[in-house]
Amino acid sequence: MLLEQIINGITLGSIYAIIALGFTLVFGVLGIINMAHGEIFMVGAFVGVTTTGVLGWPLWLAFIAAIVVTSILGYLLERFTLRPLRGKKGVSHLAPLISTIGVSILLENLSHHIFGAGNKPFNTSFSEISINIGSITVYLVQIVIFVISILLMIGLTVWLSKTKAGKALRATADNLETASILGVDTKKIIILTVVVASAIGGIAGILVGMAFNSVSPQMGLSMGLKGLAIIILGGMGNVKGAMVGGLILGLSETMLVAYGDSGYRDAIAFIMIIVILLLRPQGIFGSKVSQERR
Amino acid sequence: ACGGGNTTTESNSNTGEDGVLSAKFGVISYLTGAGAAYGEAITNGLKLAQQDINALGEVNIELVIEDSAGKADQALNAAQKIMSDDSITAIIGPTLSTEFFAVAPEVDLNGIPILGTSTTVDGIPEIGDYVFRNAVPESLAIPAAIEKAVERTGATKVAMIYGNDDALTKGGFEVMERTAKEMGLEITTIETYQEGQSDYNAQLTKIKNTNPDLILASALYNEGAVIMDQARKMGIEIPFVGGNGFNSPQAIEIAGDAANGLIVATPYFGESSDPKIVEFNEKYEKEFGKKPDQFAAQAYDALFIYADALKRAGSSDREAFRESLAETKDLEGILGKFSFDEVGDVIMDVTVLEIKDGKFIEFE
Amino acid sequence: MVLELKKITKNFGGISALKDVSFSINKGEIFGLIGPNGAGKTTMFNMITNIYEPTSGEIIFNGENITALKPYKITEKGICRTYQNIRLFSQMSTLHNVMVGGHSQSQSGVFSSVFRTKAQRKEEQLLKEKAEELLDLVGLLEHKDTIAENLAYGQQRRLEIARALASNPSLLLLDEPAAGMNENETDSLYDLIKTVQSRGITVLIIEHDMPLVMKLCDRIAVLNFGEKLAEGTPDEIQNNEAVIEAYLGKEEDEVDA
Amino acid sequence: MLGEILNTYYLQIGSFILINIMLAISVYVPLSSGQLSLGSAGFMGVGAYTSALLTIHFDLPIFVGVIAGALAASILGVIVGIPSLRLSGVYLAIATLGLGEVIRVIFVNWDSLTKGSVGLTGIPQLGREILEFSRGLGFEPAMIGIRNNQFVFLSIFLVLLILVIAILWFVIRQQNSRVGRALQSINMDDRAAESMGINITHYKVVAFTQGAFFAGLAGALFAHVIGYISPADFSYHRAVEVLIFTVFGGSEVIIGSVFGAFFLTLMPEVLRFVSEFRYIIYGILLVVLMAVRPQGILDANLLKKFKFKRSKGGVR
Amino acid sequence: MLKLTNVETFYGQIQALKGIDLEVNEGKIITLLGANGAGKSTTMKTIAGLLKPKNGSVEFNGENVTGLRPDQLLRKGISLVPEGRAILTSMTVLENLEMGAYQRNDKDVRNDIEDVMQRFPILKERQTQMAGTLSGGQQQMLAIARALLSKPKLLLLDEPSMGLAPLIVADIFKIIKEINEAGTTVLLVEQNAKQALKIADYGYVMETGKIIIEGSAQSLLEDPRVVEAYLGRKSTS
Ligand SMILES: Nc1ncnc2c1ncn2[C@@H]1O[C@H](COP(=O)(O)OP(=O)(O)OP(=O)(O)O)[C@@H](O)[C@H]1O
Ligand SMILES: Nc1ncnc2c1ncn2[C@@H]1O[C@H](COP(=O)(O)OP(=O)(O)OP(=O)(O)O)[C@@H](O)[C@H]1O
Ligand SMILES: CC(C)C[C@H](N)C(=O)O
Ligand SMILES: [Mg+2]
Ligand SMILES: [Mg+2]
Repeated sequence: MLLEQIINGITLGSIYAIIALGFTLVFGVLGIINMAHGEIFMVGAFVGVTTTGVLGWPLWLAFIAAIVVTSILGYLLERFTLRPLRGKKGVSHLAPLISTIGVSILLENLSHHIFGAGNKPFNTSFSEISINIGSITVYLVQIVIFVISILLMIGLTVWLSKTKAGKALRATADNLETASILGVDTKKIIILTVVVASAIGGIAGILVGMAFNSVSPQMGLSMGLKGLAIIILGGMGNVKGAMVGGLILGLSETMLVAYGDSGYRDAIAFIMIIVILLLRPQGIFGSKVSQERR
Repeated sequence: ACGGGNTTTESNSNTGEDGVLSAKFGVISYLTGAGAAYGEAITNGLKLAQQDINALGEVNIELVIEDSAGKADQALNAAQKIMSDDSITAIIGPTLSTEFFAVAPEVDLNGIPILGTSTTVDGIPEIGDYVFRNAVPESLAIPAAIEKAVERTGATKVAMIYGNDDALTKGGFEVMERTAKEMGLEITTIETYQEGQSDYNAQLTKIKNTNPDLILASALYNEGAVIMDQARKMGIEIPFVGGNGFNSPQAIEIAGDAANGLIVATPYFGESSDPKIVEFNEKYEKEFGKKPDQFAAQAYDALFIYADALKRAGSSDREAFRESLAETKDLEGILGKFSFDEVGDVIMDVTVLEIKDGKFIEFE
Repeated sequence: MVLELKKITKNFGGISALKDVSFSINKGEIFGLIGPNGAGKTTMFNMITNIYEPTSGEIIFNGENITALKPYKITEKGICRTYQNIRLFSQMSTLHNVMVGGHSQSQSGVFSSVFRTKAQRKEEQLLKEKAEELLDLVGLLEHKDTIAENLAYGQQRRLEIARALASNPSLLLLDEPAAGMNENETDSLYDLIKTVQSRGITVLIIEHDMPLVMKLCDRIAVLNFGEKLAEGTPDEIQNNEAVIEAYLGKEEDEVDA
Repeated sequence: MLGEILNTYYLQIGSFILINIMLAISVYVPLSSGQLSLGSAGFMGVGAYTSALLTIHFDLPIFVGVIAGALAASILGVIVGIPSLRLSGVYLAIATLGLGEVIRVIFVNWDSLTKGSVGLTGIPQLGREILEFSRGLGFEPAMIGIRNNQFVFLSIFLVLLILVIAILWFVIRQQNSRVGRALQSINMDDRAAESMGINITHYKVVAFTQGAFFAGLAGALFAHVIGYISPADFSYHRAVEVLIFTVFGGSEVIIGSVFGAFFLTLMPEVLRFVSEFRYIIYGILLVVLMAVRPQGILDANLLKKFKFKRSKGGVR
Repeated sequence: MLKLTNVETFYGQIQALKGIDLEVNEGKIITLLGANGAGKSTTMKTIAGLLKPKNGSVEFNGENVTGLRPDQLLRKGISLVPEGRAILTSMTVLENLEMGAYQRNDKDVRNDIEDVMQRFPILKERQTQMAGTLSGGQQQMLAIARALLSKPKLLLLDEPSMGLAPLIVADIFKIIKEINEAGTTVLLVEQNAKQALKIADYGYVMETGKIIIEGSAQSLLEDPRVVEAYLGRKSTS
């Protein structure tokens, strides 16, 4: 059973990690917690349900559709809720928090109206494929999820630390004004970031739909909260932290259910962040930026 | 057809121009938010009943529908809004027991009759003299289902899973646990999940390892169907017994074949060949474009119960209405003969159903 | 002796910002701390006010070891500072900035504030009068209701001094107060610091403006790469070969002297 | 006359508005010292459960229960406030949000005490207690020409109104004082504030605890107004809703919290006629208004224009 | 090369520039003097595109560039070293320098980075240190070095000597002279008016958002109004 539970934990953890990556990217660059990220993820899942279920498209096309739709959503989010707040004098740092909450409420209720309340099945033959190793069954979806999460993490790490665009992104994150006088088209960089983060959310949405066969307008919330807990756990704006934090959370939730009291499953994420923050206020991988000099 | 036609008191002030006795009922329903599907079915059932009743021409009913969003405080606001209208005779709803617990004492205190059509948790009619329900409580339905399931499968070991952060599923679980213990079943493990969860693999893996014969799942159909789906994928093929919230055609829609083997007790059997039900199904589907569920059916009956009480009371006066309501006996509704017991709770037989080949059938 | 620094060492990871630096400051004097960029001057201020704790060494203030005291305790003891990069309460009025400076000089708490006890009202009045007097001193009285952020750079620097003075320090630490000021403004800064001194306050100043430092200071210590290079009167320092080499530069290097 | 004017529905909404104002202030006060606390739902729950359990099981008068509830919340506030000092900005926000979730999960799981998710029923209702009490003194609502249930809701409303006024008075007075300036300076630059001799630990904990107290108070009152509580009442949604009150109304000025709670509690009621779309409208409203007035609806400048400004310092 | 006509810039309601006319000729060093709050930094930010003027126009090499973004202006060759050393605190010293050459794609970037590090040896030594933990003066050097790497046609320097040790100040002025001789036009804001005028060709003096005096550097050095207001220090050591 332990092995099976570990596989369960890694699957869940990888999904958490992918969602957290989207949060971390936006936070890293804009210093904003995108409260609508969970709902963008949810939309991705619904695009999957609609394209594979209603329209009967093949899975790969569904992925592309989800990426396209969530990218567009990301663009709209940036254009209409984040950009108007940027560079204005006297903007409360809470304003983006609230307006992204507004977007999340909007998206949740819109999809409720469009798709109806409750769970929708995500039926693909792909999620039926499994491999038996000894006495345990591993589904191909589980492997795919794990591989995608690793690839995304490596890809993002390399992109951010090695490429010019990645550095420009970090410069923008550090100081928008400075980045712009150094020649960075910060507007473009920000759009790029939000769009990439949203697309990652869309991918996560399809993966969750495939893995758990449940898609509902409310799914964004609980996943979103977990994602938030993870980026705090791993350290804000830190790609490696998101990955490790996601896996830790996925595994500990699963182990809690397996060997402890499943009633506390939803609390474990937060108990962990409370404990970790008390030991390391900047998260596991977060770096302590010296504020004294600013 | 009972109580006799005594609505001839011409002088009654509630009588409209055409001499028909009329009354206004308030409805509090869960119309926005995660569980809006329940409220929608209920209001649909009520609207259909309203049409049918008014068409009969004996009484004329007006409905004032307010949304509660499934939240206790908003339900209370809705109730106050309804109650501030003095011409309201009685109230139907709210949808959830948690809302009902907040609303009913207040309504009771104001001397306004209130009827729960979907509130299945224990202790509802006991709130006060003006509080009634026609929903079949979990404490009645669940034992019936478990008994039948055990009887047929010969199960001795059961595993349990329930949503512990929801009043209904928690209440249902308590009934299940009690029943299982009374029946001397061995409980192999008790697992919980939380609202909105999508991954049940950890719990199911654990359940699978304890080798039960039966799974008692106190879950709303949303989560319940997904649990069954994941269980079947994992190779758990044993039957599930569910409670009130699990009993929905939606379960089949979500889980597909995986829903086969779900056993529930219900006052309403949609596939029944009973002509009343067939007719109701047809009318409902024509009007709202989808199949009714038990909540729609119970709501439909509820308004007939009100209409009947109104007729017998002969006036829309709250006091008179309450009295005749409490006396409701053997009223023939689509769900069968209906009576209230002395506290105002439902007296009714339930049918145990099973999903087989993607359909609810009677479980014998 | 007001302040005594004993063998202060500070390492940041691999970088050692201060190495065994010792010097002491006498009561009532203006003491200059100079040295090349990165020599460790600001770090020394951060040690004294315990923004960072020293890796080793002791800080003695009026005979008391204050090395590990919380920053606010140090202020209560009578040390207050200004920052190299201005750190005003930017959204607050000038007057309120200075009144916050007087925090340690007052004590009314939640209860007396809410009920406006007599003592509280009196204290508030005194605090305000004191703040206005200090604003007058630094020439900002007419701007007392201006939001700090909207002041020009030089004004902000003077406001920082007034705010620090409000805590009634016996030792005032100034980190490059003349940065960004032109010569006229620097001259009036000179007068201000002299006035401060005349009130019996000891001043420790970091500054790169050599004419100002030489004219103002009674004694000077020079840091270089975290170590003390020299200490002495302005005359001695100006003629110290090592200091000229490391910091001041030769005549032809166009030091404005 | 009076009996006709008093509409219990309006009084009920008015009461919820007042409770929400308390909650909004419970976010505002820590925020005025730079601490974004999303723990209000949790503290509210602690207040509600404490008071409900005490009054149900020990027959304590409601006002004792309410005070105990508020104190229990503030004790918890101190306990979590001290370690939370090391956290800033979003870290604190998420940690306190997490705290609220943990509290809720404890309520769900601590069955023997809280009856889990089923919740506590039969909590003594504030208005009815007052009615009984005044009857004991020989007073009957009919004497002033109103019905019993009108009296019940009127008395609740008045009690809450008095409390809200007292809280506002407290917070405003505190703000225009040495304590308030200390909190503001910590908000603007805590390092510099500490260098000015302000014990930031002390003041941050004071503000955090006051927030917890107000939330606990609101929670306890909520329990005795609604008469039934369950863990679902203190979920993430509540925390977010309260934060929105404060920020939407304008987090710079306390009047913003009052306005935000007022407006946003009223809105779903006003929008009942489009009930299916009201949350969609709500979402759009948040986005649009934040884009137009990112500092919230009310801010210091706007107040100045409206000449709300009081002689000394204004209502900041 | 650069021409400002009647530029007016606002901070919200506050008008910081009240109609600035200013011209910078190719290959020259122009200096902008003025008391605190006169509007010098505002002028620089307006030229660099960080602030958008409400009225008036900015022309660069005959082209109207009013209202362009900073990155677009950099592409045209205008680079700003802002007041208060806006470095990227969470990036390393080396990354800061690399960002200086962000818009360049030529192969010389590596070499040029080596070159500027030669000029400011401390930067070489601290390559991998987070820029935010540098001392004030070190940050200032980094900001200047970084701007050089963009190889601008017009370099805007806002108080480059602020917070620098005397030796380094002297160095900085030398460097300004050098890069100017190598073909870069410089617009310099300095509190150190005497030294600025010594290396400049032409100067403007601002007061409360307006230009009140202009003339050749030499004439300004001798202008009694300038002497009195900005060079008036009687004191030498
Ligand atoms: N938090 C830190 N982490 C790493 N190194 C640091 C940190 N703070 C300061 N340093 C280093 O310590 C040295 C001393 O810095 P400090 O700020 O004290 O210099 P300073 O003498 O004030 O210089 P300046 O005149 O330029 O302001 C510098 O080399 C700086 O890079
Ligand atoms: N962000 C801002 N918001 C509002 N007003 C500002 C802002 N920045 C500057 N000002 C005002 O604009 C005017 C010009 O400021 P600017 O910074 O351009 O002056 P400066 O000549 O560069 O002064 P300094 O020598 O102090 O750097 C000043 O009155 C200042 O108070
Ligand atoms: C609509 C139903 C799921 C409501 C549930 N039976 C309750 O009592 O809360
Ligand atoms: Mg320094
Ligand atoms: Mg300037």
